[in-house]
Amino acid sequence: MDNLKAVIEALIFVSDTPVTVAVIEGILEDVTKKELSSTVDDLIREYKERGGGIFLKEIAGGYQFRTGETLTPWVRKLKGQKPMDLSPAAMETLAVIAYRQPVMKSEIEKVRGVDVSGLLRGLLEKNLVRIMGRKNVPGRPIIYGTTRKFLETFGLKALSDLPTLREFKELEG
Amino acid sequence: MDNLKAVIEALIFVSDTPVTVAVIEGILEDVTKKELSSTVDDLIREYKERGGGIFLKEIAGGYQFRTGETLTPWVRKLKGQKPMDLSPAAMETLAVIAYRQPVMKSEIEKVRGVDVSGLLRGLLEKNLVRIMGRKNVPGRPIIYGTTRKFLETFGLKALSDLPTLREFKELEG
Amino acid sequence: MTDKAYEIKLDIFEGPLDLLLYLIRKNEVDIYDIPIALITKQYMEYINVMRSLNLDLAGEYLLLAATLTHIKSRMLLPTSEEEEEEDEDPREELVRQLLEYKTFKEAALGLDRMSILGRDVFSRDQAFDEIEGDDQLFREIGIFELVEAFRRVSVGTGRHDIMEIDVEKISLSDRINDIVDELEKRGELTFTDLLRETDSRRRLIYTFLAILELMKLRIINAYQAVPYGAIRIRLAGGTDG
Repeated sequence: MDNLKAVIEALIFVSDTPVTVAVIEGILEDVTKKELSSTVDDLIREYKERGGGIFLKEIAGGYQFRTGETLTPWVRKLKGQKPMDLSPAAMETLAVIAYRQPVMKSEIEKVRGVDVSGLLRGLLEKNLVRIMGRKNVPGRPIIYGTTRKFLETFGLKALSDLPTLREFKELEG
Repeated sequence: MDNLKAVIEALIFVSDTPVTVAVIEGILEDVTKKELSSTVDDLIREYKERGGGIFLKEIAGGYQFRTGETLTPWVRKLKGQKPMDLSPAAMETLAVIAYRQPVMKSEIEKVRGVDVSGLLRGLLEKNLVRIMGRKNVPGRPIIYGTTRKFLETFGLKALSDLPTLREFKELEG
Repeated sequence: MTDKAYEIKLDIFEGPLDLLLYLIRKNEVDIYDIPIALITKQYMEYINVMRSLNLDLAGEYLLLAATLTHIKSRMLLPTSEEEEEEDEDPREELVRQLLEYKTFKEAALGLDRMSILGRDVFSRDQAFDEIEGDDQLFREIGIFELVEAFRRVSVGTGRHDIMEIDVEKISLSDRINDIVDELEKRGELTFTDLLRETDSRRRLIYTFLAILELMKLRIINAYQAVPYGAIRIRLAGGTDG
């Protein structure tokens, strides 16, 4: 296919969520996964070298166009809307879930030292956190984890893309 | 301004409607209309010469990115794959079936307070709900339950992973 | 420190551990060697100010106050020499908790510094979709939305029997679904087909209860060709029509 790069670019552009290689593969049937990946990589590099207003980024296992980070003030002005704001308490709760998942509510509360019911509910409503099932221990408590939207919101390729947790020196003895 | 082109590109990109020069002017206060127009023209030319998947077009007195006309078949194919949402009424009906199964239509209607025939048909077509049998009593009412696809859609290993209402209430703190 | 100074700080704490971390930082003391008497005194001062301002003081603040007081009293107890080596530092558990909290507090700041979609970077807005989606495809829906929907209808009716669904009931539904799946696949099953040697006692019970429920609803019929022969079960009357 001659215009493979153009097709991929258009597909990623029109989608409102990150587009995975698998989705593109399903649409362009006779192209190999390898060919697709290398073409997407070409596109990413092109946009990066060009240094314009938009960049192609790898997000949540797929690809999405996003505005450059230095342009925030102007874009925000255009949008005129209040950005999704997470309180420090919500962010702490989210951090515990992100790094400790699958995690029980009681574990989050043990780390934070406070009740997290309302915060947990808020994160579930914002679809940043999801119920993953139950833990196989007596009482079968519900366990929580992060969602695809969490990855999208924080611009992460995958959970393994989270910055490493800076653990503090364990106590001796 | 050094990155005028990048800012304009980002502004046009994020907007869901064509962006006029007047709007851009309002955001970038110290730039003349003339400067803006010529920068937008540069961008249009750049995208045209590049011949990729997206183009900057003048539409309805403003500017907007559009996918190339020759790429429509693929774009259509992607859009056709867009997953559907369930309406709140369908979600409620599904929830009653999930929690109360095996359940008769009359029981669902007692809970929801309205006729659910249409909603049930929709859920059956979507393969989220199935007929488990007919009760051998006068009228032979149909008994409904959920499907394997239901579990997959909600990312559940088993129904017993569903939280109970009592557990859910705890999130209200 | 004046009351005014406390007042300014009060709402910025995310909980008792956060307040404690703040006091440690403010006094520039070593987190691994907290001067408990000093920190407890200051902690209590904060608590008292919060109380005098009639602030809604969460129970967790008082709980930590009790813990601090307890540690302080244990630190004052003289320990005999041979005990000393075995005895752990009464502060150890608290320090561990503080360090863990500190780790996640910093992780939260790390998250906050990332380029957040809709705050720092933006994707394209999608106002409308001119092409209809495929009915057979669903986005992955969160369980939260399902429970929330169930809660909505349940609250609407105000009926308690609807609200009361426990894990047992849902587990039974699981077994019922498994059995119907098997019958749809294989047409007929014997009782023993449904029971496996590896099954837990709990699973055995659920299997029996599920069979009883299915027979009660007449979704399945049970047959026995000869007396004391294998009990066979089938779906009753078919599922179509």
